Amino acid sequence: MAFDILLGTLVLGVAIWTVAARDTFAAVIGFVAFGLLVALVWVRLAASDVALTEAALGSGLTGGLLLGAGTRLARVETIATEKPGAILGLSAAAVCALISTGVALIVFLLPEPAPTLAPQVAANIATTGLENPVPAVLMAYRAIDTLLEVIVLLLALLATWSLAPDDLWGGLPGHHDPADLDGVLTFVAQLLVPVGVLVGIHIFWIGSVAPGGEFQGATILAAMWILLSMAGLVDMPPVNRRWLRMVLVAGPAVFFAIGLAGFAIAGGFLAYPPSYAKQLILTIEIPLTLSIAATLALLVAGPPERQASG
Amino acid sequence: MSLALDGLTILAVGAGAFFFLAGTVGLLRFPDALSRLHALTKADNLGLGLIVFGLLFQMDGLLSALKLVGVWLLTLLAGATVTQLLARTARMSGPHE
Amino acid sequence: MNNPAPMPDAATPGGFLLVLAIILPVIGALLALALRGPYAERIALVVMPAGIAVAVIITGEVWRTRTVLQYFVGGWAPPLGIAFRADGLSVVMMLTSALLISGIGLFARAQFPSFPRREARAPLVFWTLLLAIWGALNAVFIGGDLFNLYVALELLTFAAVPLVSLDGRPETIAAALRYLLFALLGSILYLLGAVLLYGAYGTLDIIMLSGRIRAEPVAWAAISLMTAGLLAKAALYPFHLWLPPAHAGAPAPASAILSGLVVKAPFFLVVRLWFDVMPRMPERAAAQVLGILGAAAIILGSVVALRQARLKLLIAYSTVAQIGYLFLIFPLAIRPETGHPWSTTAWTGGMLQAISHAFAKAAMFMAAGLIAEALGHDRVVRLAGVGRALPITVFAFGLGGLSLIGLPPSGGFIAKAMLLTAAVSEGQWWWAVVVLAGGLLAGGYVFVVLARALADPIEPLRLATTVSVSRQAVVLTVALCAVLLGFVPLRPWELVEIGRPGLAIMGLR
Amino acid sequence: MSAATLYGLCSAALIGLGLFGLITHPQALRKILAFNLIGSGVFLLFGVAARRGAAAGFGGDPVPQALVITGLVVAFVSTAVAVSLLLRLFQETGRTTLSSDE
Repeated sequence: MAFDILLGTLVLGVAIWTVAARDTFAAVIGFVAFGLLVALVWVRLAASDVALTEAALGSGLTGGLLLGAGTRLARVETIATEKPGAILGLSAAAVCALISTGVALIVFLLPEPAPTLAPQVAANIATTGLENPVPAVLMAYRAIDTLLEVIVLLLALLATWSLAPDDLWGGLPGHHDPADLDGVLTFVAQLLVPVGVLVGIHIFWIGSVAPGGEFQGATILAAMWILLSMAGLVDMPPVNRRWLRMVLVAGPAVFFAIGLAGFAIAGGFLAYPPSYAKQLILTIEIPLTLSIAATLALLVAGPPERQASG
Repeated sequence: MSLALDGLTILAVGAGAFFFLAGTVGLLRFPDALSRLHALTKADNLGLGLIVFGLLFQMDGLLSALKLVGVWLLTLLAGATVTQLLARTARMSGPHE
Repeated sequence: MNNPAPMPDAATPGGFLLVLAIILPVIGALLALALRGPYAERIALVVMPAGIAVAVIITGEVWRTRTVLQYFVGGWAPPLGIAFRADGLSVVMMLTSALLISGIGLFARAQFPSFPRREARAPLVFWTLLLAIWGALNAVFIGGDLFNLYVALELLTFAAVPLVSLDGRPETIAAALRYLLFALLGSILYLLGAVLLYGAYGTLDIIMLSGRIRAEPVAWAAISLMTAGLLAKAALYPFHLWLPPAHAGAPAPASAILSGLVVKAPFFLVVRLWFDVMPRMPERAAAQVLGILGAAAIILGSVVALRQARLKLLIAYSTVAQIGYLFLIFPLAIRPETGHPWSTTAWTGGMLQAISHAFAKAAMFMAAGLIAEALGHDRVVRLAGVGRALPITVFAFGLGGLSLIGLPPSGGFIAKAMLLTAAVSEGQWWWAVVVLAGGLLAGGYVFVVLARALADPIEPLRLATTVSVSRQAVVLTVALCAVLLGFVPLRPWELVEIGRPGLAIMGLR
Repeated sequence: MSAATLYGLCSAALIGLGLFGLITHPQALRKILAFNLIGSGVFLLFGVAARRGAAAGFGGDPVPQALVITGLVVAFVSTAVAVSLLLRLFQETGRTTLSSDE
């Protein structure tokens, strides 16, 4: 309990720093630290699957994205400090304090014992063939959420790409500095990426029995791709390449195909026959992990900014 | 036996925590970016090493112990890289701090 | 009247159609992205008739059985699984979306043409997102699970925002960013409410919640937060600031979708929350608040619209006003079983307003797009002569205007007449005053445009480009849909009450 | 007071804090950061609901935990799109705020 109080205080402290810091870049760094602390909170809340996701995606990839943006904006941001009016500030503070207090009171009013679906998840988990309950929820009971969410990812990527000027459509995202073969970044990319890919695949693979899964694994894979591209060892592909589009839609396409096959083999959309549910889920998850990884990496890379050469 | 192991753990983790503390104080107190980085990395690498060493006695299998060592090595690698990059940026942007 | 809506407790026959309604457009969008190049448009043109067919069949099924069509995805019943449900309200909105999206698609062909060998940015983005919006809208209209609805809303957001900045001008990028921030705030508030409901009642399924929810602080907090979030997305006053630059900055076909359909989705969910999640809870006072915001939107939106110099901004502000009418159904139709005999009239009126505004506003935005294309600008003061140059377009604009003002024959007339009737017979005459004032103001801004457009130009009008008759015909057809709605009989409409027997039983009939 | 309740209070504070930042900061990047703080607060509430519902041998109710994973992905995606829009706006106009209206 003492540890929880300490952790909670720390989380709040860093969050206040993130909001209050004068310098935008400092605020971004505060946010990355905040994400790591929140990942610890998830461990304390007995949600290791979420902790992994928070550390990889919520802190890691989001942090990288924001740091990149912060760097680009840094020069201007420190100058542009138009302060909000005192009246706006005070009334905003009042409204926000009210909402916080309200939510805090509600937390105390939540019923005891708490309602839970855990027993139902446990009772039905055998038919999914999985042992880890969280992927069972994501891939079986609420598979349609996951399917639509992957579509959200793709739409977001299209949204990012749509910001390219017309003549750069088909170009390459982001900057590219040729690799400095003696540079430290190149060295670390060469050393770390094989390990990282292994870890990513491992995290994805054990998802069915232990904390992990396609989103966590895909995030690590995406990070490795981004690292390679930052080190200049590989470049991002032009956005209109056929193979790239195929990789991007492969995951949802297989998801849809097996979902529709469910009409024939299991009596409904996204239904799996219990005898080989696990195999079907795995068949979906492998391309899905690749598609998610590619989408995440390209989202960080941003819209096309360079003409494809040749 | 287990009492002795626990003792070793406490000793090593305690020492590790001390180095972390020292590194953090250095980060806050030292005057410029390079010496801050110096204080931070020296202390943290050693601190983390000691903590990992101490926790090794609490592991119940070889695999878990190896994972722990793996964490240490990866952190060393990441720390060294980032420090190098930061130091280079600090040197290029000049001693304005 | 304990059970607000008798719900089948298993999937109904024909329930699989609901899956099709969502995945057909979504798969189309995926294919458009995968096949690249010119296929996006062709895929959209194939999906359109198929999507209309699915919507018509679902409507027929609901009408024939007079019950809610239901499907459990993956065979998992709530609370563990997710249900799709189509009631009368859902099918009306689905049908409207199918027809309108197809109309807008036909109109957009000239604006977003595909090139035989090359993939161009704007056409790919437009056609893919058109299909994605369609899938997202259907997911909102039939979603039975609050979290699944959150995902559907996000799907809608990411399909809608890029359309705003499609032509890449800096001011549209700013508008898109502002829209995105409002939409994200709305989603997160909605999600906050959803988690409170789950924490208190252990389910996210709308029907199960309606059975468990009680009038207590946690339910009130949850519903208020969710409503506030949805209002931010629906651009109800005072959350309307993002809408005009976003809707006016988008290319005309995109504006038509955004104003006609996309803002209706969060409104639809507010209706779901207030009438389906907590059918017995709402207090008159809370409903009055929504009504007051709606009234403020009507008056302010219309007044500001009157003062706009640019045609598309004028139409966008008029959307702010017309959204206001939708929220009048809350004070007029809430809690039918506690002595609200006229509620069924207000209910039908509100729904008619939603769909007739969709057609009318889409037609007006498309007409404005054609006018801007032809003239090279959309300044209201320099419209003189355009009535002669583009008679069909200006006529279509006028027909849309009829519906906004509430003149017969138009869907808007029936809608506003029913809201008036309900307000007067309820003794809540103040809403009637607002409806009438809003009609007068709308008459003002429509008249300003038409008077300019029909005036003789001082110097001969030179058109930047010619506009094909077929595109003008599409606009006219969409506007005529709004007019045709004016021929539905002026009485409560049974279709929109399916799944909501409280209305019919306690209503006048 | 249980740990879950404690973190529930923490979430409530995060939500208010983030909301405050979202309203008052003129810079869009700070608004995006603040939005992420609100998101974290809301997601932690899911975690609290999950922890309170620990049963059947699970340390927490798996359903809200799974919902958070979906939510985290959506939050990342939102951040990515917002950042791209902001960077593009900056490229075109040099502006990093939304406050001065056209």
